Amino acid sequence: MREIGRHLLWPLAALAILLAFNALRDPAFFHLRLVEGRLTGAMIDILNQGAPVLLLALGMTLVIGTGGIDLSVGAVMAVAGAVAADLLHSGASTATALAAAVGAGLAAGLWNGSLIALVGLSPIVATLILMVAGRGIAQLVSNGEIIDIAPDAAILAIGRGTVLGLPFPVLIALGAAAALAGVARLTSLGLFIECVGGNEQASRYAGLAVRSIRLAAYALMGVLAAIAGLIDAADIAAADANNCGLYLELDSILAVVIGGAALTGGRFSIAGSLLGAIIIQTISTSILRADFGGRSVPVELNLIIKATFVLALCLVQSSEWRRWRPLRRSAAA
Amino acid sequence: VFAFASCSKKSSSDSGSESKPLVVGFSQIGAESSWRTAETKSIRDEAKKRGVDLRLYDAQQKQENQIKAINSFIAQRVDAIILAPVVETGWEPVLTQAKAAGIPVILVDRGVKVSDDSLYTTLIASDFVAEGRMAAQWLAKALNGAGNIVELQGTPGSAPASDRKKGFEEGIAPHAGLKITRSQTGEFTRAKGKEVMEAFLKAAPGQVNAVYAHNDDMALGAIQAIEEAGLKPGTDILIVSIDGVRAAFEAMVAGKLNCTVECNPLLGPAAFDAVEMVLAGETLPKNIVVQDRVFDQSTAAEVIDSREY
Amino acid sequence: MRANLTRHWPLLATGVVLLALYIGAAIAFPGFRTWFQFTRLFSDNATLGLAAVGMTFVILSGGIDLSVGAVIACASMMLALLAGELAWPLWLAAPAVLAAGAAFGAGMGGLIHIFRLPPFLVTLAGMFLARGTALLLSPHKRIELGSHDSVRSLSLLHVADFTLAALIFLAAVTLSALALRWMRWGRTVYAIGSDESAARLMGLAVAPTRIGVYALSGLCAAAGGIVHVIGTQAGDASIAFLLELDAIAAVVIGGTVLAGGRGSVLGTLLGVLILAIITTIPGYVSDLDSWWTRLIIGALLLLFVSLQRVSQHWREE
Amino acid sequence: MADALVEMREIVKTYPGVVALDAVDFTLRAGEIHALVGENGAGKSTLIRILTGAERPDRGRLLLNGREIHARSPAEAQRLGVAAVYQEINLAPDLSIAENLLLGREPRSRFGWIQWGEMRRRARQIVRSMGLEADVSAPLRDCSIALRQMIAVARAVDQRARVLVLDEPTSSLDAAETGRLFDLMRRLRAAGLGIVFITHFLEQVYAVSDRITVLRGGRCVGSHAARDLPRLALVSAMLGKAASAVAAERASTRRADCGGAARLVAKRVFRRRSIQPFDLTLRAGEVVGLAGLLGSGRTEMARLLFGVETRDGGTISINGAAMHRHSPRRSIRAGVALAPEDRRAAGLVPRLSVRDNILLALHASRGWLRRLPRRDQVALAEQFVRSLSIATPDLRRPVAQLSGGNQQKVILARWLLMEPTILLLDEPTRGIDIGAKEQVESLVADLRVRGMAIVFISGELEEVVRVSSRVVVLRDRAVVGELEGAAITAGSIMERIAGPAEGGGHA
Ligand SMILES: Nc1ncnc2c1ncn2[C@@H]1O[C@H](COP(=O)(O)OP(=O)(O)OP(=O)(O)O)[C@@H](O)[C@H]1O
Ligand SMILES: Nc1ncnc2c1ncn2[C@@H]1O[C@H](COP(=O)(O)OP(=O)(O)OP(=O)(O)O)[C@@H](O)[C@H]1O
Ligand SMILES: [Mg+2]
Ligand SMILES: [Mg+2]
Repeated sequence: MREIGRHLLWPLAALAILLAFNALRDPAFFHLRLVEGRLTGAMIDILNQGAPVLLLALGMTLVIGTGGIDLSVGAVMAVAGAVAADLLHSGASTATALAAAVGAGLAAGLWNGSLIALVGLSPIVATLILMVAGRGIAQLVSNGEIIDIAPDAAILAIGRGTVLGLPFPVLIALGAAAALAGVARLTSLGLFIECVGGNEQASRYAGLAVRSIRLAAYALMGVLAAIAGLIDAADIAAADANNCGLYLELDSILAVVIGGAALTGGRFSIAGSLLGAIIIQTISTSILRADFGGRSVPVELNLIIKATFVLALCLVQSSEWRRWRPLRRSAAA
Repeated sequence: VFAFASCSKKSSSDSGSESKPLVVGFSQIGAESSWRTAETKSIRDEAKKRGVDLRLYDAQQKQENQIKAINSFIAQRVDAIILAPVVETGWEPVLTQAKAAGIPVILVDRGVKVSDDSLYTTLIASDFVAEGRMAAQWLAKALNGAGNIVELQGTPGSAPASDRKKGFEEGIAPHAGLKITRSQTGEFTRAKGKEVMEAFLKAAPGQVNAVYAHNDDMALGAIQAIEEAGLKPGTDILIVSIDGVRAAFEAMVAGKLNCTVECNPLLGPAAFDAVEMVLAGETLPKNIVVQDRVFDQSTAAEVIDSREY
Repeated sequence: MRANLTRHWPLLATGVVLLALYIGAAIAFPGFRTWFQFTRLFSDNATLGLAAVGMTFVILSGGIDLSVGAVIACASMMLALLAGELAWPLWLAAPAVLAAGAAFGAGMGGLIHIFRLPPFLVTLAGMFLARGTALLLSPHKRIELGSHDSVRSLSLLHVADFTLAALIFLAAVTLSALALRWMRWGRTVYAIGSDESAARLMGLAVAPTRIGVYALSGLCAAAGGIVHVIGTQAGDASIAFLLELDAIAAVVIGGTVLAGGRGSVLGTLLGVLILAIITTIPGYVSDLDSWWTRLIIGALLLLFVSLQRVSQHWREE
Repeated sequence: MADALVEMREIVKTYPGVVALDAVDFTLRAGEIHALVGENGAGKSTLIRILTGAERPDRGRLLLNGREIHARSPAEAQRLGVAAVYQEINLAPDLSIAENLLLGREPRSRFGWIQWGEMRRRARQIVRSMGLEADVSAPLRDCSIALRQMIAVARAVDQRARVLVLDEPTSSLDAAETGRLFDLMRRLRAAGLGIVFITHFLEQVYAVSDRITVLRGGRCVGSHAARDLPRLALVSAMLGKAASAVAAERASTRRADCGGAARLVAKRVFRRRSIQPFDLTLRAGEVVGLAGLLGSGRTEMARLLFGVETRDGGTISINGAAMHRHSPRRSIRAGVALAPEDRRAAGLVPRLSVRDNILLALHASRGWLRRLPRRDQVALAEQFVRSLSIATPDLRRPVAQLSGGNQQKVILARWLLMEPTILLLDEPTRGIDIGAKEQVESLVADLRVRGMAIVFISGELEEVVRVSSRVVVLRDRAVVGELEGAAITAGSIMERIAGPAEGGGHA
């Protein structure tokens, strides 16, 4: 655990720098106000906006931990949203709609997992299939239209409700993170996932149920993606099959990597991914909020800043970089 | 040895006399918005009505896919091609092929830039600049010529986004009191529209008088952002957008949206009229402009039931 | 001979399934049989193909390059800027863009090699950088060449119905296949992908090879961007979004192993053609809702990779 | 010294938490074979990795022919005339044998194209000159570990270097191949090369080397001419204590009767292209040695018994239960354990800690929900680290950072703590030092007495003779004979391995 702690040092420092920058630019950045029983403020916004990516990053952490990857998460979000909205539209109860959406996510995850663990396709190709087809399925379900979720549906609470002033999406995301971290710590699941990602053959020899572990990771990813999809749909009160979760797969992968996981599998950190997701959302939000002399910053800078930031972060973390510095110093001496 | 293409023989455009149905290829951009879906539906329905065998390819916003689709239409010798081009340039090679194969091409909803305008038969489209101008004129009147406006742009670089921006700027130019204080892309989607609007409201609380959104979806997103900020959309902040989809009318009836400028996606009948005319050997005007109207809350309730999309 | 057959089985299997797919499509859809459609399979997918060729090298070396789509877009913008707005002649602008692409790739390769950063991460950052740069190059996110006659005439050029793009793609495949099989550099790529630390301990030139591989990928992507500009007479910052995923899929379908060390460019050619056929087929199917395009592509992809998998399994037995 | 080919002076190398080398001096002369010996983790591999430029020392000087060099990479060292075979075979498994032999030095035409025909011809020549038989265009991954090791040696030798470093080259070779390798080393010595030779086999040390340098705990504890250093003195130098207790009570155990209950029964089990149908019965309290040449099918047999690979036919029952859909998981549940021969590929999870690697099988058998409390984990792991004397600074260290022999011990620990009823050991003593080897051997004897059924595979015939109560001999992937009790001698096993007709006379 001490090693993990050290791992989090740099991402934490990065987040601190980002927040400090924002606080300097905008003194009210850290202010939290209670408006109509709802906490508002930039920090809450970041968590609220970042909730879907955060959920995806959690699942992606496990999937990447097994040495895999899931490109279909955005599409799965869309499917889940579409399923829920469609059912609500045809008069189903909220509970049914929610269950069906999560079930759809689970099914998608199991589908991916089976293709990878049982059929033996490579994760990139297997999930690419669902990435392409998934949006098609979502459109099929929603008949190609943006389905409005009736304004009185309880489902909207997922997107907008609050508990003790905290927005519901934030609670869901942080709750999921805490639950996952707990499971990883208190059971052997985390270890198993790291084993499968670290050396599949050795895991098999040691008697691990490699296939089931893979399957479980993708299934959980599917469920989390579905929840993220529900949050997204509830947030805009509509299921938008075409745009829901678009490109979020990249952000979630990035979050996991910032959090210090090895993309080749075998090492991951839930807390790290959590931080990674928050960092990514903070960058986006900072750019949206920042304005220089009345002009807003072009969004495309978002990409460049994100990239530079991530690269710099990983560079200072790399052992080679640390090795280089004394070398240069001794060369100067 | 290089040679320029002289690909195919004359296509059989005499199919009208036989019992075999017309085969028409439709290269559609994608399904990114309700408007686009309505357009696709209109063309499919019309094809079904007229007994046309339609080949529909959804290009997922990619020009390379659209070109792929047109090439496959050429290879299977369809009788005509309908193209909704995602961008304006780069169509010359593929349209040259179509022309050489003797297949007429009807453009819908935006134009193309080609050096030889015989490469397509006709363009059926709305005037995006005019739409932007109409939105500006309505807003200028509603605001009495003074106020801070934030703009939610469409996808950067797309023709509707740049034309609607241009038209709107032209429209407010005479009114010195009207200022666009912020302008960001919401990428034509509801979620982005909401996110950007939230940021706008946070950055300058209480200073936004009106929102101009390049399409209805973004406006609907912005409405939610406004509501969540504790303001009343349509009252505290005026909202005007373009497209005129059904959801926009519902929002107007609910008093949350002030005005939408119609951009009619129901191009099916016009497109197939054009196909039949050109196959019958008639000449068509190069440009068929679709008439668009402005709707606001005063008319919304009456019209809403007649909206098809 | 027998041994050779088993060794090249993945390639053969891919070839056989490709053939089956083509014949199937040709039987179902008369238009598919035409020479015209055959040549379009190459022309319409030349950009993807070029990216996939570069990607083959990267994957063979055990890495991955997620930046290619963005580099294609950025290269197209740069070329349009240089040749269009700055009116450079094409023979000057195109090499400049190629060099920039290669340099960008080499930079990423350098970071990956020297600082031992994961390729996935570096090239993901590279993707954001290149895409961001492409978007910043013009406020309209798109630069049209206008009446650039040399580009226009290039775009209309054909040899036996193959467009210039297709020819460039095929040339790249040929050259790459030669380099991988007959050059020490190519063999070193395989060795690195097979076991990097072993390659180092064997005394092979790991650093230049590794960096060279990413440079080559950047170069191929830039070539893809150039081909795109020639085809469409415009640079566009939003093209080729997530094209890297298609490129990776083509490489993997072509039998190259993602872990590195095994595979071939010829396989990649087959992989690209398979994707090409799969994505063309929806254009032949009557009256379907637009989402069927995606569903058909997904289903065909699944069918195909499963077939391939089954054939591999069958050989192992 | 005029004839010092390599001089290493005051070499210091530290890893986090470990001083791998502490001011080590090492001198290699031209025309000598210089054995480097020491316990697991003594620093042998580290020293030679520094010599070959694979690793940079923290301090110290390296002189080649009296000139100081700063090789920063193996490539540079190779140019300077230092060739090496590393402990973990470092070749490219996906490339062909020919390429692995010649990569970096391929014959090329004037334009730089590789000449494949010439390359294969030369590779065939090299392979033949080593007395091997192999299709040089076959990919290396299809070769057995032994063949790979020989190919690695061939590659190094063929570089015509002045200094040749061999880190445990014989760890998976059988007697004949080892002999061939020694002939080759002697020839090279005659040609004036300096050879560094690392091994844990003392006979081998005395068979070929001229000088012996002993490392202990990262320090050089002496360098002597081989004939001046008696065996016992060498052992006590390595272990750092008077080694009189080395003589053990081995032979006595074999006499004990071995007619316990049948634990594992295999009938007509086979797998196409890897092993012919064989029968095998394992009883409680016996050690069955598998003997055979390289590639004779011993590993394959163990893998089939464990269920790593699906058999094409035959039946296996374990402790009375028939194994229908066989898999390692089921085997483990039935009480079987397999310590695999290829520790890097099939044994270790390199990034995980020593503790997790030791406990992996236990965790797996308990399932994900029933996690062992942390305190028990530490206690168990510590117990085995102590009892097998695994040299590691702490339990949290990633296992990849241990020395090769200690990694092997980690895998042994993993299976021993499972307390299986049937233990399959595939080359369990590969690369571990003599002290530990004694330990393993006596451990096996111990477990046998406690009623475990054990399969013991080893390339070292004497070892098989020492520990087994029954020996099954394999040749060309088929069982060709069985020996029991007093009939087990190195000679009789060799006969079975060699003689084609003799197997039939049995039974
Ligand atoms: N990469 C590394 N990181 C950390 N520690 C290491 C690393 N490599 C080796 N060590 C440590 O250095 C010490 C010496 O290891 P070395 O591999 O040289 O031993 P050895 O004498 O070759 O042993 P063996 O006979 O088991 O091969 C060991 O304690 C080992 O744990
Ligand atoms: N995974 C594998 N793939 C292909 N061939 C294999 C594999 N494992 C073993 N073989 C081949 O099967 C034959 C039997 O090998 P096996 O490893 O069982 O022999 P062995 O008696 O244990 O010898 P060794 O000392 O090499 O371990 C060898 O020729 C080897 O090349
Ligand atoms: Mg060693
Ligand atoms: Mg073996």
